[in-house]
Amino acid sequence: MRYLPLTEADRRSMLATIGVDSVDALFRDVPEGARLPGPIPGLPNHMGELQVERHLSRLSTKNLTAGCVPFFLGAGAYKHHVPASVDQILLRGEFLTSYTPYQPEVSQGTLQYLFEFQTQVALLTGMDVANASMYDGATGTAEAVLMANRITKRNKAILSGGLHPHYREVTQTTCGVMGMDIQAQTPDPAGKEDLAGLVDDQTACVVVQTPSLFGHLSDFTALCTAAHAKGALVIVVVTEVVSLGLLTPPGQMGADIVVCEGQSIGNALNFGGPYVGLFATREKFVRQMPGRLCGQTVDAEGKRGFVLTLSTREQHIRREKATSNICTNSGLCALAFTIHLSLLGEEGFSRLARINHANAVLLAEKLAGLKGVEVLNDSFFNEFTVKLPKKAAKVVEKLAKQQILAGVPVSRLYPAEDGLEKLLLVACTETNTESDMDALVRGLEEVL
Amino acid sequence: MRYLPLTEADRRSMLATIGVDSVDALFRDVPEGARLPGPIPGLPNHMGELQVERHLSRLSTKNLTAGCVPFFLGAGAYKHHVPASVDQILLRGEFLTSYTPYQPEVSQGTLQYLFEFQTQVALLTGMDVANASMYDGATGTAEAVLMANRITKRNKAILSGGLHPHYREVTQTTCGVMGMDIQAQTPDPAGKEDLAGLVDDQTACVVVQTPSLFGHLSDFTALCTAAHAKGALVIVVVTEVVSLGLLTPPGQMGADIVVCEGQSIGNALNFGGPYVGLFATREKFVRQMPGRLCGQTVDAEGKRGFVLTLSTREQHIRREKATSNICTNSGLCALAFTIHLSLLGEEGFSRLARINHANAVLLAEKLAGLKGVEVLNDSFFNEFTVKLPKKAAKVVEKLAKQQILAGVPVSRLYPAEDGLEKLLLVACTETNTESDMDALVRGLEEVL
Amino acid sequence: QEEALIFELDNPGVVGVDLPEPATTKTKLGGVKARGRIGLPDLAEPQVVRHFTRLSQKNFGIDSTMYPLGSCTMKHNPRLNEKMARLPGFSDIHPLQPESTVQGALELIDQLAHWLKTLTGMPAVAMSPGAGAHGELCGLMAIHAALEARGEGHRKRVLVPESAHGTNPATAAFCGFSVDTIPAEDNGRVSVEAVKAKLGPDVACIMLTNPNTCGLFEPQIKEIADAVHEAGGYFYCDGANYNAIVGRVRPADLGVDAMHINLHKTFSTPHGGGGPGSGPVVLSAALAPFAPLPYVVHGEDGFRLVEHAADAEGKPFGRLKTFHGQMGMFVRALSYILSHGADGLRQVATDAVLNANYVLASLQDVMSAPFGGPCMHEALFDDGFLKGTGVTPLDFAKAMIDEGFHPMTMYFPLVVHGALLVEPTETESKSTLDQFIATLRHLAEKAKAGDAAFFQAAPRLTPRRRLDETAAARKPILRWTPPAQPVQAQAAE
Amino acid sequence: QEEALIFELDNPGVVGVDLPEPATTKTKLGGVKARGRIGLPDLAEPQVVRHFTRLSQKNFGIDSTMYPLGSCTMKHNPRLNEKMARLPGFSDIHPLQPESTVQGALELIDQLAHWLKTLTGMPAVAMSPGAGAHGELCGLMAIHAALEARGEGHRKRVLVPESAHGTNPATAAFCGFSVDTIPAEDNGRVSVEAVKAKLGPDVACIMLTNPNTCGLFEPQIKEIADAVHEAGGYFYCDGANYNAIVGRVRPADLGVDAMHINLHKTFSTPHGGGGPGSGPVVLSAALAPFAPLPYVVHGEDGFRLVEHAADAEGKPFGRLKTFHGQMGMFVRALSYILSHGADGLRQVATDAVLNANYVLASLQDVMSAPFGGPCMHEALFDDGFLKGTGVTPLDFAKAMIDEGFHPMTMYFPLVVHGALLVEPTETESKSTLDQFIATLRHLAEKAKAGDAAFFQAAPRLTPRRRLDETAAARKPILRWTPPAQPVQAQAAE
Repeated sequence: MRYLPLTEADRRSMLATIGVDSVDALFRDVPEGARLPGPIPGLPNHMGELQVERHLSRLSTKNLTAGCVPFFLGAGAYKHHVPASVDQILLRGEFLTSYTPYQPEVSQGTLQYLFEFQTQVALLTGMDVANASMYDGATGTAEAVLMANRITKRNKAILSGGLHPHYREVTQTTCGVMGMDIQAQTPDPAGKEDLAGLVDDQTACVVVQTPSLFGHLSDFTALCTAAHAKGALVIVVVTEVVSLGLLTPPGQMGADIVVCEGQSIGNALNFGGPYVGLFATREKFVRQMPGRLCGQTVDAEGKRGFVLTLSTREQHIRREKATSNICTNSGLCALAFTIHLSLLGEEGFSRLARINHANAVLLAEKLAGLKGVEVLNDSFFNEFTVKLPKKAAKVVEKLAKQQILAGVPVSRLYPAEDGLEKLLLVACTETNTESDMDALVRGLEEVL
Repeated sequence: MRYLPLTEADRRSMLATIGVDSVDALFRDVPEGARLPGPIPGLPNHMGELQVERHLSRLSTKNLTAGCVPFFLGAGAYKHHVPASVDQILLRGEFLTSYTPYQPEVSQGTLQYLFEFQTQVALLTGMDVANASMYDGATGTAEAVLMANRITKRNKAILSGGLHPHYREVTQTTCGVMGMDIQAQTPDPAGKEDLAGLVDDQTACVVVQTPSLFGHLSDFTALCTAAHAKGALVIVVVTEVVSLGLLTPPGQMGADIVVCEGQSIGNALNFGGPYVGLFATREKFVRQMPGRLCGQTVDAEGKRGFVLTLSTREQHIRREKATSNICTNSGLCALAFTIHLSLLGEEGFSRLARINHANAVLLAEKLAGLKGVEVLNDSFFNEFTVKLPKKAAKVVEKLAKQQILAGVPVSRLYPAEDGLEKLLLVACTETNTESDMDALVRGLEEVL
Repeated sequence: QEEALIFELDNPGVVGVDLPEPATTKTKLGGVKARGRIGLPDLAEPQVVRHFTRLSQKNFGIDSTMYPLGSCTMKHNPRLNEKMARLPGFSDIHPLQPESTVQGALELIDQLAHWLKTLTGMPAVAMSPGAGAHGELCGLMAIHAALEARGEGHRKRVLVPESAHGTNPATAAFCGFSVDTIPAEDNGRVSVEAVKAKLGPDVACIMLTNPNTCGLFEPQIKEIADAVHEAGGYFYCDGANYNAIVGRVRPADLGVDAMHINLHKTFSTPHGGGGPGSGPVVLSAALAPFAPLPYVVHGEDGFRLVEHAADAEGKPFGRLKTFHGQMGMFVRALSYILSHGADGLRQVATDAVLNANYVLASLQDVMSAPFGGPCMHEALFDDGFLKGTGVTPLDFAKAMIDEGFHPMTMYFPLVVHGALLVEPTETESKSTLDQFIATLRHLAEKAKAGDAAFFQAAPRLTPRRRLDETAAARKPILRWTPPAQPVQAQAAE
Repeated sequence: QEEALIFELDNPGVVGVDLPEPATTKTKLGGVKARGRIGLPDLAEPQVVRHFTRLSQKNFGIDSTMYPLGSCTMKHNPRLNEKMARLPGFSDIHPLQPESTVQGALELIDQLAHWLKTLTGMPAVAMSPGAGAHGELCGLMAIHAALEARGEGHRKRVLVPESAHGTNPATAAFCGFSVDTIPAEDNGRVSVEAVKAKLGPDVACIMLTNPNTCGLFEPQIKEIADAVHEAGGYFYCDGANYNAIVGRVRPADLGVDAMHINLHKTFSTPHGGGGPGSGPVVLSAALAPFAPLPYVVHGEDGFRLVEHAADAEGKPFGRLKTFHGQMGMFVRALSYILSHGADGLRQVATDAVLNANYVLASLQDVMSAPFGGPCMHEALFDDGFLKGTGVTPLDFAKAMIDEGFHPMTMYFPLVVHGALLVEPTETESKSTLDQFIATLRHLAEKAKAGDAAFFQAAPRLTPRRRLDETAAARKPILRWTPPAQPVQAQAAE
């Protein structure tokens, strides 16, 4: 076994030092009936590297790779181009094979990038402070609702009909078990929802999303004013973080907590994970914030350095009184985010956002020209909703057979809802060429 | 331009420090007629990373990748499996982006692996010492002949008919211009050649290869004795270094210089380059050896350390009296070799060689069973010659159309020689499965 | 070498990526305004690469040295696994592609699930949790759902030994349970009597780590499981220390109802400075019907994802993650598992336990081991051997850094005073262990010889000397702010 | 941290790769014996990865710091290029596959050739040389062949300025030419008069580096080229310093007949601690027919390789490398070239020259610049400013290491005393240059202040202090030998 450096001679000599005859003696506390005499039955023995590569490569080729086809899926996960240097830095053993920076003197690399990440997230969202990442956008959203509950001591959360239904489900699951009253609104494909009227003095928070699942953009300034007047918080969710390169940030609208899915920057699609949740809030709420935090300090010689801080909020100190049970975050994904965003910079990030928007505008115009196809959006960033004359899921399946991945049928996310089955979410990023777009148009012409 | 960190403001401020008005003033020594006023005409402007990736990926997919098909080519370049960790270590910036270790205090990493590489090469070849690598096997061979010329002060070199013809050509080209008399023997597909009788007291060296181009194995002990008796040196060439895991090393046969192509260990096929030449010799010849050498020494505190040494042989000190004009070697390829061989170890390297041989034996048996196909070899390592009933080049072309890469037709290497056009060199390594072999057998059955 | 913050390297006007002009200048922003300057720094690619390369050089990793953090299972991370996870057929597929276009991905999840179920002897596994603590949440939610389904939603008490990881009580509280602590016995174990004394009709479950956080196997685990089951509760096993028994003991044979598996510990997906992890949870037949969405099933026309309650056979308690789980980690874990096989995984546990016992046996004469041996995969010491020296466990750990080793876990578990918890893992060689042992012997003797100042000043050879954590927490500075704007973003005090 | 030699880590019985049993035990070795033990060490993968990771940590690289080695053009190495070179369609193809199966590879070579020819204005390029010195060989062999073809094989003298890289005279001698040295003028240039004084009917060619090794453009280059041509000789230009003029000046416009291009300098293929390089040679119409085999041509049915003299249109002088050249480097270079484009490459030269002049202008008051400014891509200093300080250029350079910078090239070119040759390249930012300048000013002042001992003891912060190169050469130890066998492999003295 190539990963195991002990030889039989080593093992014998070590057993002699320990003073036992065999390894089995070390397992003497295991109930006898549970001690297996040999390898677990029914499983194969070890394979060489070449064999493992063959096995996994074979599985991988059974999938239709996004980069090989015209590709227009979004709905919370986006295909963007990540510079090659990002992954190469990530693969440096000093980053890849390190643990949570409990020993700051030998973890300043990890700690400094976390501090940079927190700053970047605060800047993008327009908020005061951010944590060192969450598992993903949906878990971050659930944590934000629980945080609002802790801050307001209120029990009710209103979830927008524009919120990604998976985010809604994770919030319902997580906060439901805590006994919160989660009021999820019906899907809002038209983007006309107004939640201000629903906020009352039992409301802990309102959770809204921009761009919404259906692509609509909103300014939540009025909602924030209204909610704050009732003592409720507003949580703004962003599932496509590239939109923050172009649009007014939630912080400027008055949001109290901003949660984003950060996958778009630095991270591959990965069939849904690992991703990275961004979590930002107001300074005054920082001690109610879940997750790890990196803070600036000085060392014994007075030099600037970084440490994990405010850990009295966390489970390993506070145990059942912790703000969250979260322990591992998405460190490497956060690093990818930080490197990619550093490469983009102000100019690059803003241009990337404008390219995404421009490509989507171009595609929307092309699709709007198709007979029977209606673009539902007055506003959007890089994703919008089209109404097809047929069931979207069937259309998508047919186009997939032609090696075109056309978008996400809304019915995949809302299978039980009437009136949504003809809706298709279509995303367009900097990775889509005009010939990709034309292939989609031709494909739709054929199958519609 | 993403690689250029100067801004226009930087440039202006730097010009002010320099005290000139414009950059053009810095180019004042360039004859006016040669100063181009703008970008060189006829070439496109810069591309983004995504565009470059698209362009090059498109070119790459026009090639038939060895790993995707049954593949049996050898003749000096072999497909072996390289563990993933090799490339990842290579890509560490401290190795990848460093220069020749002229400053040993900040290059001990490079120097130590070169010292390890030299030791590995000496061990594999059974020689006393080795240098820090050559460009490839053929250039190493030419350098070896020139070295023999320096040592013996004789002018004639005899090249075996089993020597790879590209090695012969490089030697003829390089040593020919120096005025050496290169006596290349005719191709030896039967492996019956005996060169001892050709050695006279004008002979600087005899160059032989094992396994030969045609796959035959030889013990050169008698040849070495005979050559030494005439005051000539014997240079043994090995184009498949994996064979040294199984076969008596040239050093044990009495070779004076051993040159190998090291590509098989750690390095990809790369369409022929970069590869890595291994070069080993007897202790007594070390000051006539070309190329860089790393040596052990101590630092100011008495600790063991490593430096480039014997540089008085080299061009940057000795100029026109240098042993060679060589400057750059194949450092990274040597590193790949060293890491891969370290992973293999004694046990792994020897087993790898046995697997290669066993697979080739198996394939030879299968091919020998085909009607009209004759295996010419009594002995071989992982490559052998078959005589087909048709022209080998045509057969190979036909099989390529069926996505089988069957081997190297000898006519590709010896286009003008009669009697060789039906010969096919077939190699088989650890990467060939039995189903690959059966695909080749079936393919041959069809086209023959 | 010093390295500024990326923001301090800002050079407005350069770019680190080259992007074309947007295809059109038309916009469809509705009433939302385009934003102004964000405040991100501009750098060229060479500057960014150098910045992060230099940051990395301030870190220790497993690649560079032994990293014996107890409870963290810092084993070798094979690069093969990284290569496999980057195959475009895995990394470049969208979670909502039609199932017909991701059959290989679904099959991979199914294969990994098969391994996890067979290794643990459990009938079901929930794949989506994003980390160990998330897996605990999954397990407790399944227990919550099962109790509700039984009409026993009143069971609100969760038993947790005092030696437990903080995540256990935190998770229980997160799920709305109350936490009742079971005291540890003098031998570092939990006794069946102590558990029985706490059992009652309001007990939902026990959360037990096994091997426990002292590195000891709970010998009465079967009796405890039986007692809990008899009392109508469930047995949640914290699988953080599964590496000690993988391939040798099936948790199902111990009476476990739910156990999370940290793929980033036992199955070597890299921890990456704090994640991403992955925490699948194996479930007993009693809990399996409540497993969360989504999950993979194998039907007649291939693999299928069950994403909605209406399509589920059981009664899924909900959804835990945006998509289907940490696919990238699944690929790595399966690559690791196939590389080891059933024989290799058994050897993993064997060697991990052997290495820990070797450290324990080799050091127990100079350091103090509260519970003697044999241990499982971790060797626990307390600060008894430092008594009267003026050297704290923290000082001792920091001195190890200057010797080139990452320190062990300190001050955990809480059940011994000044804990020092060493987990070498199976991927350390005997010769490295011998160096480690020699270093610790040397340091222990130095401490006893009265050289406290030496320890208190450590580390000396690191990019930073000891950092003031108190100051950091008292007046938190959690982000960079431009020096021109003197207002610093500080948390409320 | 100390790191033993890989041989000293030997642990017989472990393996770092898992290989299956051979398919058969039959052998076909003829009369050749299977060998005995080789003596390679056995290690598991984690040990190997840690060993080489730790070795790497003892190196400086461009990724970690400014590396201003004059003549070496140590610029940023984009990782995109590495990624492209690893596309299986380039890395996993065999050089002797049927041409029909490698059309993309041949097209890539053709595209790179087109760029090199257009950038230099030259009609032909030989792609196969493996490095710069190998390119020089190629160029001189082409000249040799052209002279032979003209019936002027008696031209055996090659003119080389004394400032030339050692490779120039070495290469000329390697090709059987005699070397005649042209003295440098006081201003660091070669004068047309000095060249004319050496010309004669036995002159084969001049080898001139331009910009030259003092970092200066040869202002009389056109006149020199004309004079050499008039005398029946050829003009070989050493392109090592091409980075200074790429995209701004076409060597063809200067009268060049042959020039090698170090892809690992100007076009950023990584130098990797000493190679692999790649040294294509552009050729004038006079020399083009003699270009070596193989080369790519574009025919009616696609791209084709000309591998044999019988198929060639011209009179190729032979073959230089086993196969077609450094394909892996070609991919990287084309990736770099496409990323820059004609506009970016021009900017490369501009910024490289600007950076060097900025360093020169900022330091010439505290260090001594023998030739003043402006320079091209390198700033040359001599040791005048150290006179009487007891500090040598070597001491000065070693002190830079402790400040975190890789030293510049020392003691080359030979035409000035105690040369210090700084080549920042275009990929260093102004802020890094400012730090570099401040450090050198500080060191220069410190040297003048008389603190020689400080410099003589440098470096202090490196894995090793100064190494004894004399001892290494006197009694060479060129390989490890097992301690049990006391006989060491030593070179003859």
